[in-house]
Amino acid sequence: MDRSLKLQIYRNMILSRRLEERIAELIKAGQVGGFMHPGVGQEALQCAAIAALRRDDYLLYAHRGVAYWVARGIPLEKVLCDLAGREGGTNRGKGGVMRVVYPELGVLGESGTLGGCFPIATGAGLSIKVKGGDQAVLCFFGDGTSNRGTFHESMNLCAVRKLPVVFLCENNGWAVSMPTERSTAVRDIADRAKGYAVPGKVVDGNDPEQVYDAVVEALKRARSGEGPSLIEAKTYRLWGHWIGDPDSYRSREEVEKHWRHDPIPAFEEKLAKEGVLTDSMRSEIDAEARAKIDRAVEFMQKQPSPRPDSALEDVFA
Amino acid sequence: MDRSLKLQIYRNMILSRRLEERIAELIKAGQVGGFMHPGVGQEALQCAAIAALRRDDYLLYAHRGVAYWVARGIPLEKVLCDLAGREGGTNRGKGGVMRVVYPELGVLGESGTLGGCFPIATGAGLSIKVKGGDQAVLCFFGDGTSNRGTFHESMNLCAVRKLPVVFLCENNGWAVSMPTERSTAVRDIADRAKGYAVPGKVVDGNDPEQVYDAVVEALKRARSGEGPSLIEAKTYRLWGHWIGDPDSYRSREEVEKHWRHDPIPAFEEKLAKEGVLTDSMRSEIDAEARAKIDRAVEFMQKQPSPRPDSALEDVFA
Amino acid sequence: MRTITYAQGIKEALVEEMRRDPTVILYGEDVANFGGIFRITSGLKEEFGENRVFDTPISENAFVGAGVGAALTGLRPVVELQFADFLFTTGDEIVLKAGMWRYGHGGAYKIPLVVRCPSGAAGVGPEHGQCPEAFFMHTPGLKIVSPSNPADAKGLLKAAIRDDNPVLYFEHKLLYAAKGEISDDPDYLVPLGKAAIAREGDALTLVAISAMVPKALAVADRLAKEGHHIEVIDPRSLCPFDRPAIVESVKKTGKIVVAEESYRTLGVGAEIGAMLMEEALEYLDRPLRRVAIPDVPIPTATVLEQFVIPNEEKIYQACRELLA
Amino acid sequence: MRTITYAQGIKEALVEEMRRDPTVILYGEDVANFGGIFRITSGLKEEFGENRVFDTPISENAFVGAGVGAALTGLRPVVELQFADFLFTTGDEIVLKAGMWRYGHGGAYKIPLVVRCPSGAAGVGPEHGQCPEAFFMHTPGLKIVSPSNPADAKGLLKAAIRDDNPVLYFEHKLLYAAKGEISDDPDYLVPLGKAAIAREGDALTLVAISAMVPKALAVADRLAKEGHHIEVIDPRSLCPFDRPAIVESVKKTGKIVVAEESYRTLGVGAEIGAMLMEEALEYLDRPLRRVAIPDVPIPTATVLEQFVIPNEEKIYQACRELLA
Ligand SMILES: Cc1ncc(C[n+]2csc(CCOP(=O)(O)OP(=O)(O)O)c2C)c(N)n1
Ligand SMILES: Cc1ncc(C[n+]2csc(CCOP(=O)(O)OP(=O)(O)O)c2C)c(N)n1
Ligand SMILES: [Mg+2]
Ligand SMILES: [Mg+2]
Repeated sequence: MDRSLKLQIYRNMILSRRLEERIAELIKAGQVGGFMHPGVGQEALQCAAIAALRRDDYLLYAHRGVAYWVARGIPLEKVLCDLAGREGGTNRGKGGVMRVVYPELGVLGESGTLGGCFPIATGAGLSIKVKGGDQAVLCFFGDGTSNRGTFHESMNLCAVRKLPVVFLCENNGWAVSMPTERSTAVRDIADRAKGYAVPGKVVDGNDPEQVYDAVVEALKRARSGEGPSLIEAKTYRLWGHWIGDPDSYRSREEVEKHWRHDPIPAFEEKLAKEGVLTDSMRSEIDAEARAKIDRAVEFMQKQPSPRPDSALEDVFA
Repeated sequence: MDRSLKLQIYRNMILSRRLEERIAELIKAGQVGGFMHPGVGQEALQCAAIAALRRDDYLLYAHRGVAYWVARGIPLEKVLCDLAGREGGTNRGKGGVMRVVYPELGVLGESGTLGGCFPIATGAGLSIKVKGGDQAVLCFFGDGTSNRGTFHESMNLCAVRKLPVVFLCENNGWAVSMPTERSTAVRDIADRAKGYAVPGKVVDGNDPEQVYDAVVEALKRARSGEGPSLIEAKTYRLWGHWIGDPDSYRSREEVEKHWRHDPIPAFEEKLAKEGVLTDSMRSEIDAEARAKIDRAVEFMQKQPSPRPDSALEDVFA
Repeated sequence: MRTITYAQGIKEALVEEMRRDPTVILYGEDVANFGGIFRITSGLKEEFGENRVFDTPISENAFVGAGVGAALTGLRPVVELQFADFLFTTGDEIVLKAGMWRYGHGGAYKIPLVVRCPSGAAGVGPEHGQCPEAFFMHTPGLKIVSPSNPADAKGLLKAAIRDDNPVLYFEHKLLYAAKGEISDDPDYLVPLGKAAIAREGDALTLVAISAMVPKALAVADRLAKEGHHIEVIDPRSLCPFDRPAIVESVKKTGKIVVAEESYRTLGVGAEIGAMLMEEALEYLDRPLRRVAIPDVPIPTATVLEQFVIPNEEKIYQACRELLA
Repeated sequence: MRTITYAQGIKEALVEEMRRDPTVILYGEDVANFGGIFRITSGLKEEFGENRVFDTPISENAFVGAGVGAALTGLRPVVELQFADFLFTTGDEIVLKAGMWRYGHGGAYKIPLVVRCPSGAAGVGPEHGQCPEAFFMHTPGLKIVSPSNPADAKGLLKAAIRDDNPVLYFEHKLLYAAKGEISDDPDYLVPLGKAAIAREGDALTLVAISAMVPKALAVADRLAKEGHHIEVIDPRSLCPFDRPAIVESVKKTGKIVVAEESYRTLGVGAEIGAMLMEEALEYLDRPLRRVAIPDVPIPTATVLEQFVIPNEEKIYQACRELLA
């Protein structure tokens, strides 16, 4: 990773973190009614993985956080309008913040049922293959979601047809109140790759460089027609499952411990050591992020609600 | 395996083979209308695996052949009446030969959708565990069926809850016209066990002793609360997918080659060498099988059709 | 008599039936350690132990299908889906296995399974906000209940758990906090298949399902003030469906409005309309009115959601039209 | 004009549309090397290559869902299920993904997907013999067609492939060998949403779906000999549903019989009944009659199957009853 890439990832991590903090405030203040699964703690892997994509690749994100959209470059005000169910978002109030969509950048949208993403990603991979392109598909999903049958069917189908799909598991230790070790019978989800004879790799999800390198490698494999890969990024969900989660099912000690591995200060320290990030840059990046968010929130707040009877539109093309 | 067990398995293999030959004749002669997937070539593994069960264990068989029922001891005439849609079968004409059922021997029935068996087997395992018994569940399925999502979900659920289920894959090289190596991205389906941290074992499905030993071991593990196992028995489907299949999708050479590994003569030879089976016993066993089948066919032919309006019964308990 | 909430009614039913019958077990995602995302099952694991109350992986096919397998082999599983919409992820297990396993095997087995399905639009969009009862009402072999108040929530769930057939139990998310009176009888059961006349009247028959019932009762109040005494029928069970209750009412009133949170085409109102056309045509003096979702998925933004979900005003207008 | 079979009609539609548009692809179990278990697609892999015509593993969720993903990204996939019943194994992909992805994302994407579903009772029991159209007719976002003859089979499939929305295409197994005339126009399309008046008449309206249409026409012949000239309507599409065609006919005849291979409760006849009660109540002079499966799964033994499947005699009796 070169300097500018590192900074780009860092900027997106900061912007994502600040945006989620702001969204949490808005929700808690009752200013927007949206339903949000925060991604705090997982921004490193999300931003780094997406940084490895080409503009014409496809993206199936998971339900956790805003970093996917931030990193892919979807305007913040659009994300906020989706959250608030206003005009000016990406889905006309139809899907809320869970269904941010952006065809220009290959952002296909989200399945409300977990695991619904796998077959869709497979289909996007199929399109690429049938048309003979060299794009790829990046599909995020959680540790809990790795237990859906669609994971198995899609991994196998991608493998037998050598479809260019990178499956990226965000193993954050929990699926709502269910710890990974009780939901998932294997220590490393990456080992499931063995059932499909495809590469499976574990990386530290809080280290952007490890994630980036693994995704680059998997994308290369995909583009060259060798088929899918599975990457497991170990990370941790620092906040509750949703904004408002009582989070009563795990110990404060456990959560505290993981705050000490918050990827943002860790990456800052690293970048500082490498001379890539100075203190003043840091404050600048933070201030820039806040200013962007302020402008986006302001935009959102001025946007009207959708026309009520537009509820009847968009069923059929 | 002791002598009597070997002979029991051999007897069941012969009885199964003769019964299918007879069923094929009946179907081709238009005497019964049933829909049958013949198991010719796979009797060794089917009979040997079932021989390892206790009377109070549960069985989920697959759609291929009659050996499951023969080996489990379901009266032949019942199977034939199910095939012919007559009274005197096990399912009152409701389910045909695809849904032979026998509660007294834990034979739970069949799912018409492939892979529907896995969650049912899981549930039977759950029952055993909740009630604290030491029974086990044996669940057969094909190589093609190993690509259904229910396989993955059920393997994982059984593994995390340590349910006493033995999953036995009959890898017969084909799923209708789809060869295993094109449908299934892994060379040994048993390797999929690695995704659930459970034992996965490959055996020669045409060798009853290998199969029996593997199933005994897996059952032992199940009964002692250690959870599920996956066994892959390599075998071959010697006949078409169904009786009437043009079987145009594979070469005659391939089929011929596998006839040379037909498990019946191989087992005969072995038993003869071991002095377990003499020529006269062989003819006797064969004659016995034919006589049994004759009696069962005769019984079936005398049975009436179900009362038409009994179609309205059995929806609710 | 005590006053409890709908959520409490569900919980009491679970606790009482689990105490009564050791073969009743409860599982689903987050039901044990967390007490369920709607907090219905908190404390149950503590009382009944991890063998009978446990959390499952996110594997709806396996755990719903396992409910069928467990029911075939002597348990009475109560399975919680986090949202009723997830029934679609497990269509084979619900429709072909729970619904048809018994029939296909000639009645050899019973399937005493309950699947709890939190339903209803609540700002959560197309895949978390449906009332999909009508899909499954078309399936032979499934019983379906949709309680509208705490007493029915409890009595129907107890009856469902004791029933030897698979029951889809739809609990409307917006009713969890609703309060109502309930008897203290530990055998308080509401029989499956028996409609409630929620309010008697003779001017019009308003059939309302689940969360539409309180709205219907408010409409009935409003219309009473205007001099129209309508009858409100709450079917409670959609299978078995208490056809005579509706037919009898319409023979008296000659007018029918159906309020439901299903999609309009082939919603429950379609069956009611067809049934009346078969059995009570000569009594009908006005057209059928169906107040339902206008055949669009459920949008997320409140203003859109409220446009498509039946509300008091829409029900009122439909009744007024027929009473004119 | 040529005479072809229904199976040929399907095949010709596939071949013509694949020649016309390179984004049309075809896949499913055994469709490529074997030519499909009903032998509809033989030779297609040879003509269009393994990239566009291929066999899939037994993974209905993945390959149906992949159809949605491929449709979102610029292909027009035609996916074959071996039996329509398997739609239930892929409920999420069909109902929530194909049906609602577009809506949930505010219309950002089109989903030009066709799922071919061989339907109908044919001695194959509860999980291989259903006509499950009505389940999906309740789903917003899905188009549904059920051709009854070779010309419609071809014209509707061509129109479905060119449509920008997901279409469930139900092909009745017992119709594959049926013969009929067809135009040679390579753009012979049957528009989705337009019913056919299969036979004109004014004594009674008989709506018949899929394999019921030939039976209905035979009944019409028989009744004509008895002096009753009934109208037979074949909706062809169930979504969009040509409501005016039925309403207009009933305004003329005053009598309606619906013959279908769905389960009776909430079968297509329910929607027709309710619609008529809304829109044509004053024209109805006799009750609705629904000839459908009496809410039981489909049994396997012929004698049982024939007891529950509507046949000519049952349709005839229902008509006679209304004509009496
Ligand atoms: C099929 C399905 N089952 C359950 C849910 C409800 N649900 C939403 S998020 C979630 C937990 C997901 O866990 P994981 O995949 O680990 O992702 P994480 O939330 O940890 O990011 C659950 C159970 C759902 N949306 N879809
Ligand atoms: C979900 C589902 N998909 C497809 C089918 C149709 N089908 C029946 S048997 C079969 C092949 C099964 O292959 P395999 O599992 O290898 O078993 P084998 O037939 O070889 O014994 C297929 C595709 C089905 N019954 N269910
Ligand atoms: Mg997680
Ligand atoms: Mg096979």
